Amino acid sequence: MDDMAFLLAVSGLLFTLGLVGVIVRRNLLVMLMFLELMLNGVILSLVVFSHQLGSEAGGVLVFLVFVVAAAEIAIAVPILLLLVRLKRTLDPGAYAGLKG
Amino acid sequence: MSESLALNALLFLPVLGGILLLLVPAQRADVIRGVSMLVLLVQLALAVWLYLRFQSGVSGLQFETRLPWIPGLGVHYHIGLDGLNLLLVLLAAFLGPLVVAGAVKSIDRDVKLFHAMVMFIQFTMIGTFLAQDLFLFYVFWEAMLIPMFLIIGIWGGERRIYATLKFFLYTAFGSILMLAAVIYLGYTVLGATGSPSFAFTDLYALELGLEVQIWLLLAFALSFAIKVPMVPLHTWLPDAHVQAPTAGSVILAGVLLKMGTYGFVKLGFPLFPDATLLATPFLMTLAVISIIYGAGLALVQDDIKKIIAYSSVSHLGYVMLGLVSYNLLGVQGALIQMVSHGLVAGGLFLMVGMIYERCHSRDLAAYGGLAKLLPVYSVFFLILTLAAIGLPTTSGFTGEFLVLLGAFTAAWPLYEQGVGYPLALAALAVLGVVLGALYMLRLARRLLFGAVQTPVAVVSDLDLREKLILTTLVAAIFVLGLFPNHFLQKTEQAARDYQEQMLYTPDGEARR
Amino acid sequence: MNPETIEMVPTSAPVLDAQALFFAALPEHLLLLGIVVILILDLVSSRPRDPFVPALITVIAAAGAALWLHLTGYSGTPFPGQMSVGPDALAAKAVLLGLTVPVLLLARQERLDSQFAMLLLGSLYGIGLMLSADSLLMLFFGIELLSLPLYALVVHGLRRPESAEAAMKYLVLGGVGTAVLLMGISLTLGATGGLSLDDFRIAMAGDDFLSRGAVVLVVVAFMLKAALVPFHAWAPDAYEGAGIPVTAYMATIVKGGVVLALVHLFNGAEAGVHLVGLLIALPLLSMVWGNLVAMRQQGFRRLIAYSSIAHAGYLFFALLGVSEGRFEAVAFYVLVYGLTNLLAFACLPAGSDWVRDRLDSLKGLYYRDPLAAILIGVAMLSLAGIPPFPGFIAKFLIFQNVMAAGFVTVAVVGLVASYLGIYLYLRVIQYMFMSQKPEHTVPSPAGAYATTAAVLSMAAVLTLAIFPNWILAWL
Amino acid sequence: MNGLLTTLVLLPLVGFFLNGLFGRRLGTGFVNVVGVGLPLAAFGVAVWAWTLLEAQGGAPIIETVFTWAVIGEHAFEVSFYLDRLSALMALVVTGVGAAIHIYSIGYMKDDASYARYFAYLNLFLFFMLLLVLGRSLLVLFVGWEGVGLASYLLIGFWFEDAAKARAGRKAFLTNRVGDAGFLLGMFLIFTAVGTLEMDLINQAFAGGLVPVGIATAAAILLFIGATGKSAQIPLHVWLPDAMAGPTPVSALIHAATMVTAGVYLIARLSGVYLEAPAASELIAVIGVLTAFLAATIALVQTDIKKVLAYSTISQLGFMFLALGVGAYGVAVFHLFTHAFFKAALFLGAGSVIHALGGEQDIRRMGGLRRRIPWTFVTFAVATAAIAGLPPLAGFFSKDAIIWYALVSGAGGAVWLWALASVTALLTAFYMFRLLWLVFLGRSRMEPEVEHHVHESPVSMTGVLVILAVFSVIAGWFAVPDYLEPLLPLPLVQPALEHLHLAQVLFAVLLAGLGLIGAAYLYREGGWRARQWQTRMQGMHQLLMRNYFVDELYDRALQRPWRWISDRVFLRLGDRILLDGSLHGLAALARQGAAWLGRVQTGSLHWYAWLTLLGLVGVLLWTWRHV
Repeated sequence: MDDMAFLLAVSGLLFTLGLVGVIVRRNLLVMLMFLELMLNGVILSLVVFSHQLGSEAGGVLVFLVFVVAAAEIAIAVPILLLLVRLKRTLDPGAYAGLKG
Repeated sequence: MSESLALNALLFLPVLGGILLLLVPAQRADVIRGVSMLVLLVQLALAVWLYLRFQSGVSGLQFETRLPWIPGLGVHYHIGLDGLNLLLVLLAAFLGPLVVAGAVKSIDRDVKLFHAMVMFIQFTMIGTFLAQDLFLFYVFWEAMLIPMFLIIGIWGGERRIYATLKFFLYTAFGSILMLAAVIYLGYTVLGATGSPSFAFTDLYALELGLEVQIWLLLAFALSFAIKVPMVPLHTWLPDAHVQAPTAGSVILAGVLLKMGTYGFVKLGFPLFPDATLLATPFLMTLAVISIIYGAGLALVQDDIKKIIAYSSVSHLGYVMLGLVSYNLLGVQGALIQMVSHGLVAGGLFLMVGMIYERCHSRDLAAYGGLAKLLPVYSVFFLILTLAAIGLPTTSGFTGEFLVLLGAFTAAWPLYEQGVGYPLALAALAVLGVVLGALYMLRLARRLLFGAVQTPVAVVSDLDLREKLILTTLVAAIFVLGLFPNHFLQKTEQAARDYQEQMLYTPDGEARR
Repeated sequence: MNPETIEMVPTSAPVLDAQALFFAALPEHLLLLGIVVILILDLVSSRPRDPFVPALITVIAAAGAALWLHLTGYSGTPFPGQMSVGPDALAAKAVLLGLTVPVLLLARQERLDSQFAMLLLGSLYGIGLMLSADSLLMLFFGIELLSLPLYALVVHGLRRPESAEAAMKYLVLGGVGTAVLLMGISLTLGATGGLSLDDFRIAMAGDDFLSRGAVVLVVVAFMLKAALVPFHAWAPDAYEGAGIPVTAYMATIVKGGVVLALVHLFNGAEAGVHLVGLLIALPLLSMVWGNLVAMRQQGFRRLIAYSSIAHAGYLFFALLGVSEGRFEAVAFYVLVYGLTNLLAFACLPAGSDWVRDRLDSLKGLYYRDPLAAILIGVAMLSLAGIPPFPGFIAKFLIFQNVMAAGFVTVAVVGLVASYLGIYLYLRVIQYMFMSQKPEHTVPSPAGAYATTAAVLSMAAVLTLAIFPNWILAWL
Repeated sequence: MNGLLTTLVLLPLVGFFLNGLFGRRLGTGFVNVVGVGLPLAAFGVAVWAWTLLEAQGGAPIIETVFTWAVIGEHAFEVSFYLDRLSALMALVVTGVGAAIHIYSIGYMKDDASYARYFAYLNLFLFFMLLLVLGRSLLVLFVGWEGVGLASYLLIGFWFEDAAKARAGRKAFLTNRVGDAGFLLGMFLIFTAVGTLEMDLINQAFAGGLVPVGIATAAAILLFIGATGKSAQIPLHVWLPDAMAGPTPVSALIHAATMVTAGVYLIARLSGVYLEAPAASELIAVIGVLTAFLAATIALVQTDIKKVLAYSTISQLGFMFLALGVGAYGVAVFHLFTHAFFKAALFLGAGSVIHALGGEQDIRRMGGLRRRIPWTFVTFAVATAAIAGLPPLAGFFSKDAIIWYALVSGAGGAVWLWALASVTALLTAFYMFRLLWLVFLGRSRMEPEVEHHVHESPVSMTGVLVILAVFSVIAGWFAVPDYLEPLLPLPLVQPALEHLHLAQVLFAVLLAGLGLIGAAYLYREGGWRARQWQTRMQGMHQLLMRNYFVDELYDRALQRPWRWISDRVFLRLGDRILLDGSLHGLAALARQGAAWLGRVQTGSLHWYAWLTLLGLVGVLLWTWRHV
């Protein structure tokens, strides 16, 4: 079962990597990609578990996640376009008008 | 039956009045005043009638009403009269019309809102006194803050925002802890009897452990002591009094402070008798400190309102002293002293307001020799001063004399058992009489006597309205001073029961 | 037809029960119907038409359906293992959908186009799913369905450049939340081998590495959605960036829905010791944090945002321990809290979005528009938990639950923390009543729809104040 | 007959209300009729009541008016009690009172607030009667405080002068200190015997059931009250200042009646004091010291009224000496005689001041005996009486006191006798000094004052004559024997029985010495006196300034209390500690809000960091021990 553990570790790694990426990167698009990376980590773990347990629930969820991820991007992109139209940059640091 | 109806009417009349006021257009000030006056007079009439119908020598509630309000929580709408709240309800109802009458000149803007607030506060104060269900009590207790907050904040002096926020936050802090205690009690009753209830009677019946009692007493006492106020929780009072409009000060000193002492005698002490007996030395000390501390501070003030505010601290110290004597004389004296202070301090604030309306100054240094200029005013002021000093034949004497006698008689046996401090404290309290005379006579001297001097050239003496207000007050003061017996008979049984509750367990053996 | 008969049908049967499917999800169906109708109206007409009426009818119908089903004591399992409906779920739906009515009125006052209506109804659909979810899968689906339209709603209309910024922040952090939730779900799968809520509750009881992680991650995700410190960062900005109706919607219905969903998720299960620590610490932190920071806000929406962070703290307190009356407490709180917030929003003086938001524009409001000032005052006092307003009873219920669960000290500390909140509400009242009466008193009445919303909410608030028992008994 | 005492008490009260409410409007005539008529009527009633009392052989008349309060088993009743003692007091009060009312008509003729004056005077009379006729300590206390109030009002009668108003306040406060003692004593007695009716108290104590400790404590506490009212050391400071009031007031309140209330109290409660020898001893000591020191001060005073004031204190000291040695009857006797001659003296002084248009400094008088003969004669008689020249009133009463100070079985002692005798000498001396400086010798008045000097109207001189007559004959009533059944005289130490005659002669001798001494020092313009004065400057200062007691009290009590109130209570307590900590907390909250607010930087990255930190923290917490 050690490869199971290994895969789980990888998924955890992906997840963390994604989170860190969201934090460190200074480009909104890249940040969104890292967000997807987190989801991929989750998906990997789901796959592992469902394979381990032989249950299809995980599988279903995987596909659901795909859908949701797609939807998120679908909403995210227009928002990014709006932002770019406002300030011509994708650096989130530039968008700190709301604070306090 | 009809009495209990009357009692509900008495409680809800101000609400009705408020609704009536909504219908009156805001610019018809005279109509608004008239309506409020009428409503409050009817209320007073009801209060007097109920007072007369009230049977002395009967324990427990009279004219009771008990309806379920929030059954899920075991909360009832439960009101009734007993010896403890009888006089206070009467006092509140008595001062109401005087407040409205006194505000005719001083309140000239937003008259409608003001009178609505007076109605509101009248409702909440009387509700607090009448409530026999802890939840209901808390609701009234806390709701009272709202109108007072607005009264001080809207019609107050230059630093009114600071004062009113201080008042609200100070008091609310106490109430928050009390709320914790209330919740705990309700939940304890649930544990004990299986059904939730906040009825005072059920709470009295609880057999709480000493430690629990101490914690709960702390929570209640904090909130009540802030309201009284007892040193060192008094600093909101001078600010509130000084900044509040006359009417506000009158309500504050006249009735509102009594809610604290009433809370102690009705709830704080009887709910947690063992803890209270344990804390009695502490409470006595605080009471005496309040007496002396307040007297001292009143001596060094130059703002007339501050002087009277601090004198309240001192006078309510006597009330507390009487309450913790657990002695018929002392408790009865305390009950009388509450009313007396309501009349005297209320009257003094009214008079300060009257002179303020004329001269727009509260600074003692600006005045002098009013006795020459305003003889009638001075006579009334002198009478109130003497009542505050506790001169015999005034209500102040009745209260202080009985309280001190009670404290002394309660302390003496202890002294003979070799416990000296209660006696010492009682003696100190007696010395407070001297200090009281010190600052009040200073006030009278600086204000009324000496060379004639006022901030403005021409000052007119009291008009008919003011004379009427003060005459009623002074009459009440003398009635209470010369013929207190009638009142004492009404309250005696309640005082006895309180004493019983404090000194003996339900099954009759002595505590401590 | 009478749903009583449906109850006879053995719901455990694996066969798909059409009737149950129809009745159990009736509110959701109605919402869906509404969306479709508005969509069609939009298609058939050339010029943009006002979707207010259909939207309102939809919401009222959905709320009515939920209420009706609840009153008939309906409960059914249309989709075994995934979806089941109980009285609590229906009551919660009724409350939340009912709260939506004033929101719609507010939106109509601002500008209400068909996108807005559809997005709103869509996210309501998500709430519906959350509340009747029987598996984590469905729960996740519901939450996403709730959140995705919100991102769009925040930016919708784009009144200010900040709107986009707000949406972006909300989206990214919300996305993180989604990921965390999913991780938690997947760990649950790993720990218990199933995705049903019962499995999750098993995990709650479990004490191993995986189940602890699973439970905590899921709870954290919910905390993020409900904006609890330290997962609150998105809330103030998103609230400020969004238009007033959206802010109102987020502050009241979304928050309430999330918390109710969590209650639904926990339902009866005892929080393990490791979880209790968090359920004590973070809510307390939120109360203090929210109340303190709200004191120094100059914008009304930001103030509400922080106060809502504090209120999220009170709500999460209810999750401590297991006691019946927990759902009632939370539902009542959500209802009261929502009503009072909506009341306040509805009474804000008219004007440009930016002006309305500034607290200064409230100065001397009493002298311009007494009614509005008084209503806002009532709302503020109720939020502060001052009797006789219902906010007090709600607070009372919550803390009673905490004490009943045996956390006496925690309750006391919580009450003291709630004390910190009083000042910020008083400050609003002080602005309206006690600041100088401005010379030029321009009467700026809020519009008819807003007034309607205000009156509705006020009536409800008063009813709750005088006869709280009606609601409590019904819940 | 029932209701008699009540009428007696209420008559002056009616006068007070009528004058106070309508006097200003209805004018002098009305004021005179009411303000003087009612006291006279009261005097008549008093006489009537007295005859009734005597008719039933002195058996006390008790009259219950109403019940003030009933608390538990204790009933506080308002009832009047007339026995020979209170009857005597009532007669003195109403009699002298009425006389002084008549005198006031002339004296206050052209005062702006004539009605107010008579209203106050009637009020005083009412409370004084309440005091002497009250059966229970409570009623007595009501009167006690009431007369204090009246004296406060009358001392500050001319309140535009801040100094006068302050004098009134001082009197009230000093009395309050005494009253505190009074109250405590009353409470103690109440706890001990459970009643406040004084006759019952006396019985209870006489029964000897009450432990001596309590008796002593109660006795001393009540005596403290008495020192306040009767201006004994250490609470004597207010009386000299009280001379700020109109002179008839000084005569009535601060010489004849109110100040003797303390004496009456102790005589009334003799039952208690008989059980408390220690307390009695204290009283005797205080009394004799007061008598002596006051007399020494009187030696050097230059204000005619101040001299009389100190002599009053001194005479009261004599009375307390008598009380201390158990000769209650004798004390009352001296009270009785003193009422007349001291009233005569004060009114005479008033007449002089009246004649000189307000001049009070005896250094600017002299040679008045021809100008105002009536005043002179009466004044001289009264002087002789107080000095104790036989056969005038003072001779009998004071001699009896000195005698008992020596021989009383209840604490008589040689040193008491010696000091008392010296005081008697001093008394004679300073009184004749006064007489000399005012009436004899050469005139030292300013010319225009001298020009206006005139004898007072009959309404004043008439009263003077009456009082002078009584100053002569008052001593011939054997008051002690009259009161014997009530206030038994102490038994005389048999060893000293035979000295009585010698003592009498000695006393007369002392009086004569005083007379001669004064004459010697003050004739020929009094250069010898001035010589002495320069020789003993320090001593003179000490006496002039009343042994610096006022300064002492000011420094030791008043200022420290103000200082504590201001610095400790107000500045430290309220402002720094309480409000300070309050504002501190508020500032803390504000500061915390600022800090927490700064967290919300608006940067998405930072928000994500926050989330991450939270997440990590939560997970660590959860997994802290698996």
